[in-house]
Amino acid sequence: MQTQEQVVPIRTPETHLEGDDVFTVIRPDGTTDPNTDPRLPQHMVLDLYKAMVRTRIVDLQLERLQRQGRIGFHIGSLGEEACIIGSAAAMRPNDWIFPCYREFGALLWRGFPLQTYVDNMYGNDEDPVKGRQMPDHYTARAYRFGSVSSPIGTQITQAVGMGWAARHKGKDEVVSVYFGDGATSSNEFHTGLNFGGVMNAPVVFLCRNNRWAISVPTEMQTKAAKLSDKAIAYGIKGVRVDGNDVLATWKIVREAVERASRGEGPTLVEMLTYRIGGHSTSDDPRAYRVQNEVERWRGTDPIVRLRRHLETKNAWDDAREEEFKTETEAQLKTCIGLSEAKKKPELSSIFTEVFSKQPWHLKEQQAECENGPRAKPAH
Amino acid sequence: MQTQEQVVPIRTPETHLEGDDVFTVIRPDGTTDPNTDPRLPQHMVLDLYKAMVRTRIVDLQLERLQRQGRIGFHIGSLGEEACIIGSAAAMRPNDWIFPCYREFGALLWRGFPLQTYVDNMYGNDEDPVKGRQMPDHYTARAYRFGSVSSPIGTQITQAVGMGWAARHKGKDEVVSVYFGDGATSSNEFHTGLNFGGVMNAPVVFLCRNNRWAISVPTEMQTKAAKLSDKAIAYGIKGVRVDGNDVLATWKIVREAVERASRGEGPTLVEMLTYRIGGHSTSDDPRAYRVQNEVERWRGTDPIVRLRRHLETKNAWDDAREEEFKTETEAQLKTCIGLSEAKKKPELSSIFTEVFSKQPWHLKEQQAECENGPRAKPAH
Amino acid sequence: MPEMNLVQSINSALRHEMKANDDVIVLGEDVGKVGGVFRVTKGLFDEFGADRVIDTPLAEGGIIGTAIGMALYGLRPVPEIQFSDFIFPAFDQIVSEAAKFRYRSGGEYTCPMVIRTPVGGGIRGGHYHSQSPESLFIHTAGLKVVCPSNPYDAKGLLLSAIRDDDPIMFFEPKRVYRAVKMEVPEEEFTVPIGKAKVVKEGKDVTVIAWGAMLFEALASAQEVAENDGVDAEVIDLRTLWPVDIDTIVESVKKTGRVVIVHEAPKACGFGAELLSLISEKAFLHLEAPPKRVTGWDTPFPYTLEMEYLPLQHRITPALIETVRF
Amino acid sequence: MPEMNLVQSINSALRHEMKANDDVIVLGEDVGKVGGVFRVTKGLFDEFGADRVIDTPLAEGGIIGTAIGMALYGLRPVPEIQFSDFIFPAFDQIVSEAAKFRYRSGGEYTCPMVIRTPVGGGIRGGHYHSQSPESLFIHTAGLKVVCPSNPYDAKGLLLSAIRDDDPIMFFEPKRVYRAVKMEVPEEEFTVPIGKAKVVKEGKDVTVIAWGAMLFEALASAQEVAENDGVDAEVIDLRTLWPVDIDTIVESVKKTGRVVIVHEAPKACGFGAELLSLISEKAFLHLEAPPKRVTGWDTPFPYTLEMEYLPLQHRITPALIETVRF
Ligand SMILES: Cc1ncc(C[n+]2csc(CCOP(=O)(O)OP(=O)(O)O)c2C)c(N)n1
Ligand SMILES: Cc1ncc(C[n+]2csc(CCOP(=O)(O)OP(=O)(O)O)c2C)c(N)n1
Ligand SMILES: [Mg+2]
Ligand SMILES: [Mg+2]
Repeated sequence: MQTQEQVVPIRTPETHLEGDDVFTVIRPDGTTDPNTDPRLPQHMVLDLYKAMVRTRIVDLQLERLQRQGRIGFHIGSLGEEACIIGSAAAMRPNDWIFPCYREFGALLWRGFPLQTYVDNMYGNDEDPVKGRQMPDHYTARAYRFGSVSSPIGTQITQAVGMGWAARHKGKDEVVSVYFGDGATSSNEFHTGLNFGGVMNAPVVFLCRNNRWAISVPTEMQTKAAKLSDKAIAYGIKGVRVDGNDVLATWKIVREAVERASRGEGPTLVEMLTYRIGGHSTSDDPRAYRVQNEVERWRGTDPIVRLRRHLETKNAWDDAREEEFKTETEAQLKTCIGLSEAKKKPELSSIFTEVFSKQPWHLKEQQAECENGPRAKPAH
Repeated sequence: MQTQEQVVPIRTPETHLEGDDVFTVIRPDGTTDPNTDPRLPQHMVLDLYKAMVRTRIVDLQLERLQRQGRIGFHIGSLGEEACIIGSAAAMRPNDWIFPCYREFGALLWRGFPLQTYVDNMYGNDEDPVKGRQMPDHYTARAYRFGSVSSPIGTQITQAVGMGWAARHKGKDEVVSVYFGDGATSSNEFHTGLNFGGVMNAPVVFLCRNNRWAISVPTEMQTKAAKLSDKAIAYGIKGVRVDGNDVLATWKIVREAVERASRGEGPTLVEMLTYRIGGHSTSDDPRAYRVQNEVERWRGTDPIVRLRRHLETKNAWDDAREEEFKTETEAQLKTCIGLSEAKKKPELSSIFTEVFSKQPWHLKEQQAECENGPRAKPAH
Repeated sequence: MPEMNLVQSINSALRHEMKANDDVIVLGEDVGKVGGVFRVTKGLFDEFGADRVIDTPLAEGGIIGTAIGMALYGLRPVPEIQFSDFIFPAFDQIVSEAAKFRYRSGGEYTCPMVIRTPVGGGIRGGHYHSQSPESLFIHTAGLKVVCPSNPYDAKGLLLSAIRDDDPIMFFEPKRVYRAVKMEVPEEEFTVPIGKAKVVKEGKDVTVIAWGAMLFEALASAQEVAENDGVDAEVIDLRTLWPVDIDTIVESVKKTGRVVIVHEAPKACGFGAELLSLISEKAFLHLEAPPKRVTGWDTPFPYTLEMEYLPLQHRITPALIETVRF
Repeated sequence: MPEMNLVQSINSALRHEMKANDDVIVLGEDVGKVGGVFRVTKGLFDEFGADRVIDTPLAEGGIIGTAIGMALYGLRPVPEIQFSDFIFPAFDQIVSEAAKFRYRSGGEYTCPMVIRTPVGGGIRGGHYHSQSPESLFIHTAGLKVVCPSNPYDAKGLLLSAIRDDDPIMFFEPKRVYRAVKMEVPEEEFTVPIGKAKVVKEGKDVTVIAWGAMLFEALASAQEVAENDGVDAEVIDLRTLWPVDIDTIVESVKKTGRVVIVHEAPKACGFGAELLSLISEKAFLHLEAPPKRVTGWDTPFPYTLEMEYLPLQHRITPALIETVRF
């Protein structure tokens, strides 16, 4: 297989975004390419920007909480904010979003309360999933948002089934589904895209190619030149977009949504981005990648890039940034305080909702647990 | 999904073999295209022909035996003889063949005794796999031939691992692996081709596209225009060959073997052919496909085609055909007679070779079985 | 009342429920035009069309994964896995996803679906067309597991299963498919999930079985009644999980002796769980060690399959031994 | 002798065997440069190179499928599955292929390989980083299943496993990875597969455990010794299958009472098989019903995981109850 040198390629933003098949809107100087600019109203571009900044604020704060031992885990999106927010924003209100695990930004974009998200991070008794899952494993059906699962790829075929079901019921609802570059190797990527093609399901496959699957770079994940080419194997459309360009991402994903909505089938969208942070709070990427590479990618920071664009329009400045940050941080702090004060879920939550009605053996086990001694409060 | 009309497309040989990307050697009149002809020595072409005819004779006879209730099952290769024999012949003596389940022709080509194959069909006590598996589930390590498994696709990743292992040990041994068009939807197709590409394994992926996976036509298996295009998703070479043309198949597969041997990685070979018979003796294809389609494909019979070619060279005639058939049929009849006279495997064969050494619980179970009453001879 | 075999009664249940409920979708390999390799879905394609009876590509993970998506949306998919031996490519979707969706989503998403699949041996299928993997699914919290032994129960249980709000593994004993015929109402009726049936009352020993082995258990019960004056009680579990513990415990308390029969290998088979539950709940009533008569702990052999299966010739001596203990 | 934790002793075994035998190949997700997410393969990539320590694409079926191919050829692959919760995409390769290869090929092809994978809870992993799927593999004929509880046994068992000619599931209790340190020889030594260890002798009740729960069982044994004068015998199974039946039966014949502890859900867990074997082999010696203290029959919860696990607080009352029965 690969030699050691190949394991840590220096992949620069330039070498990876060149080639005219990568769709881009925002130019280095902050102006936009008039041929590709989706011309979103300015208030909406501002909303996208704020959502990206908020995502970053939340990420940084949660990482701190984890280091302080106040939460158990966080899986962040540093550097991937544009592709997450841009794609989520391109989905129409009635469309569905099936998450991978790195898209809390999309969840909040959909209007999910920050407080509830933080409750999920703490797994307390107001966490909608009752502290049953790890942090960042949220569910939000009311927001037409799926349920995070750890096993890689499983959501992909599910999204196809749901999209098919919606169309079967005569609804104009498109389903988007997120996954990483690593997930393109999974069984369910193959099956999901193949079924999506054959069933002509209204689905948008959103691949966040952040160049790493924990310690494995995309070059070792597949020998394919471009992940978007994998669409050919399924007879569906494949496109590549600069995932650090929120306007480009929005436009490409919206087009895919519209195609799906018109009954023209699924699209695989490869969103080129970069995982600036570790894989999660459990990971230290210095063990496998050179800082050099990371620094070069910092230069393409999607937030800096969008801000430059906003500045060309005089739509944003330091004062507004400061105000927005202060406000958001305060809000988050309040949420954290409240979440920390909440209780653990009830003991009974272990035993309910395994089935629609609790069967005899779980009744017995619940009674045994509740009437037995408590575990030491260890952790 | 598909409407009913789409379910039974009339796929003619012509519409499916046109396009200059399908590699062909033998022309309709029996002459060969001098640009593509591999120029095999005549004795070898004759060997290929005889192997194909023998395969057909065996197939027809086994189907008869099954209808008479003398064997339990057969899965035949009617119409697919050229792609099976041509590809097997293209493998060098030290190369390995991993079968799907429809390639007993390849097994016999490798020199596996017909008698032993028939013993496997009967699952008697001289069946090398001791009657443990269904008919047509043979194993032949001494012939560098794998072990047939029913679950679709599992052999594909295994072939990659074996090819990698051979190269790791410094051996020039290429591994070919057969599977059907249906198997391209399997997890293991995806994983096998992806790992094959990334590991740069010396493997030839042999896809028998016989247009049907039991009752599901290739058009419903995937929306991809060509199965060979699926290679793009893995960054490996993909080629299409007229699988009813034994010389074309030989040439394309031999080239793939040579590439693999030179360290240039795997090739996906799509061999276009047609399943003239039912899926197996358990299947009645009249329930899902029109006879029309089958008849048109009979017109491309690979044996008729090769014979026409041999006739252009005056290398074969009715007399020789008659003699060869009579001889082969007699031989087969003898084998069948001998196989039928053999005993069932020993009771102990149920309990041995589960592990390298028999553990206590299987010792106990074997004793319990051997000392207990026998089952009624039912079946 | 018409006579039906198992294939026909399951077909009848599917047809009824598809007519009654537009949300019921059948999908799987070869379930469409040809009606499944065992013809269980025969005619449904013609009646309900390609959008309700979907011939899928060859990928069990895709069948179950897309069925889960349909169920999440609100449909009632009834996916078919062609043989339960081929369920493993879908194992991740079943055990990691379908089984856990309600729990992990705090009840927001549910996965009502019935995974139909032929199970068991005795049809000359060898390793890969004969296995009985039920215990793997019983071990997975969040799944119900059903296995009817006869056409009547099959129809009633399948109708209950499709209307149930949980994911259900529905194992169809393929050796019974065409072997048993009985009167089955044309119209709808249900057999409750979670209820076993005492098919023969007796006082000397309890025999627990399901699926194709039920008939072997009954044959043995008759044999020991005739030859040895032993009065065996035979329970057809019908639902394997959650198991009808009351019926089992009541019977064992009466007989004090029990023989459990199943085709799957012994080690960690469902027999182990049944034996353990009985030991936990009726220890002081046991007059003999409960016995398991099962498939051997080996892969499923082809030629000698009748020596592998726990048929009458092996159940009968187990009954005698248990009674004489 | 150096002190090692479990991570270090497994690493030491791998390093030793890779040095001794060129045919030993490590492969898996992130096993290379970074040395695995738990750092168990740390340093092996630098020492043996990318051809012996292979970072694979993200596909467990591919890891096991290619490992099988390597094993068929004659190598000794030691694939790693990052968490045993993620083994299911490879389930088909393990249960349909690796487990059956020797048998179905009449002994022509064998699959010697050791599938290493972290198992169990107590590390705040929730549903998908905590499960204990051992019983699924015990039910599958053709697999051996090993689960060491401590660094010494882990090294000795892993060396035995790599030299064994059968496919072996090697479960590493991740809660123990860095929690236990002990003296482990630098050089090679083996602990035999198939042999349990009586880690504390006693006469009143037998406790059977393995992996991380062994320490909970020991703590309970000590607690009941001090508080209740109960003398418990504690058995560390080490090899789960084929289980060391002699050691178990001998102990139960002595104590007449038994408590089985495991993290996996109860229904069809390995506890059921152990209980059944004991009932079958030592029925007349049992003075109380064997008890199972296990994970509940639910998915594995996150916040309340300590209430889910069968820890000391649940084992102790079970011991008392069993002894006082
Ligand atoms: C089936 C499965 N195998 C392994 C893992 C462990 N794991 C979690 S995330 C991850 C890498 C995923 O990489 P990618 O798909 O690129 O997504 P990213 O984390 O970069 O967003 C791995 C191997 C898992 N969760 N599921
Ligand atoms: C995992 C799995 N699912 C289903 C089956 C049942 N089955 C056996 S052959 C077959 C069709 C295979 O079609 P294809 O791959 O095109 O090969 P062909 O039979 O045409 O040679 C199916 C669905 C199986 N053997 N394994
Ligand atoms: Mg990634
Ligand atoms: Mg085919």
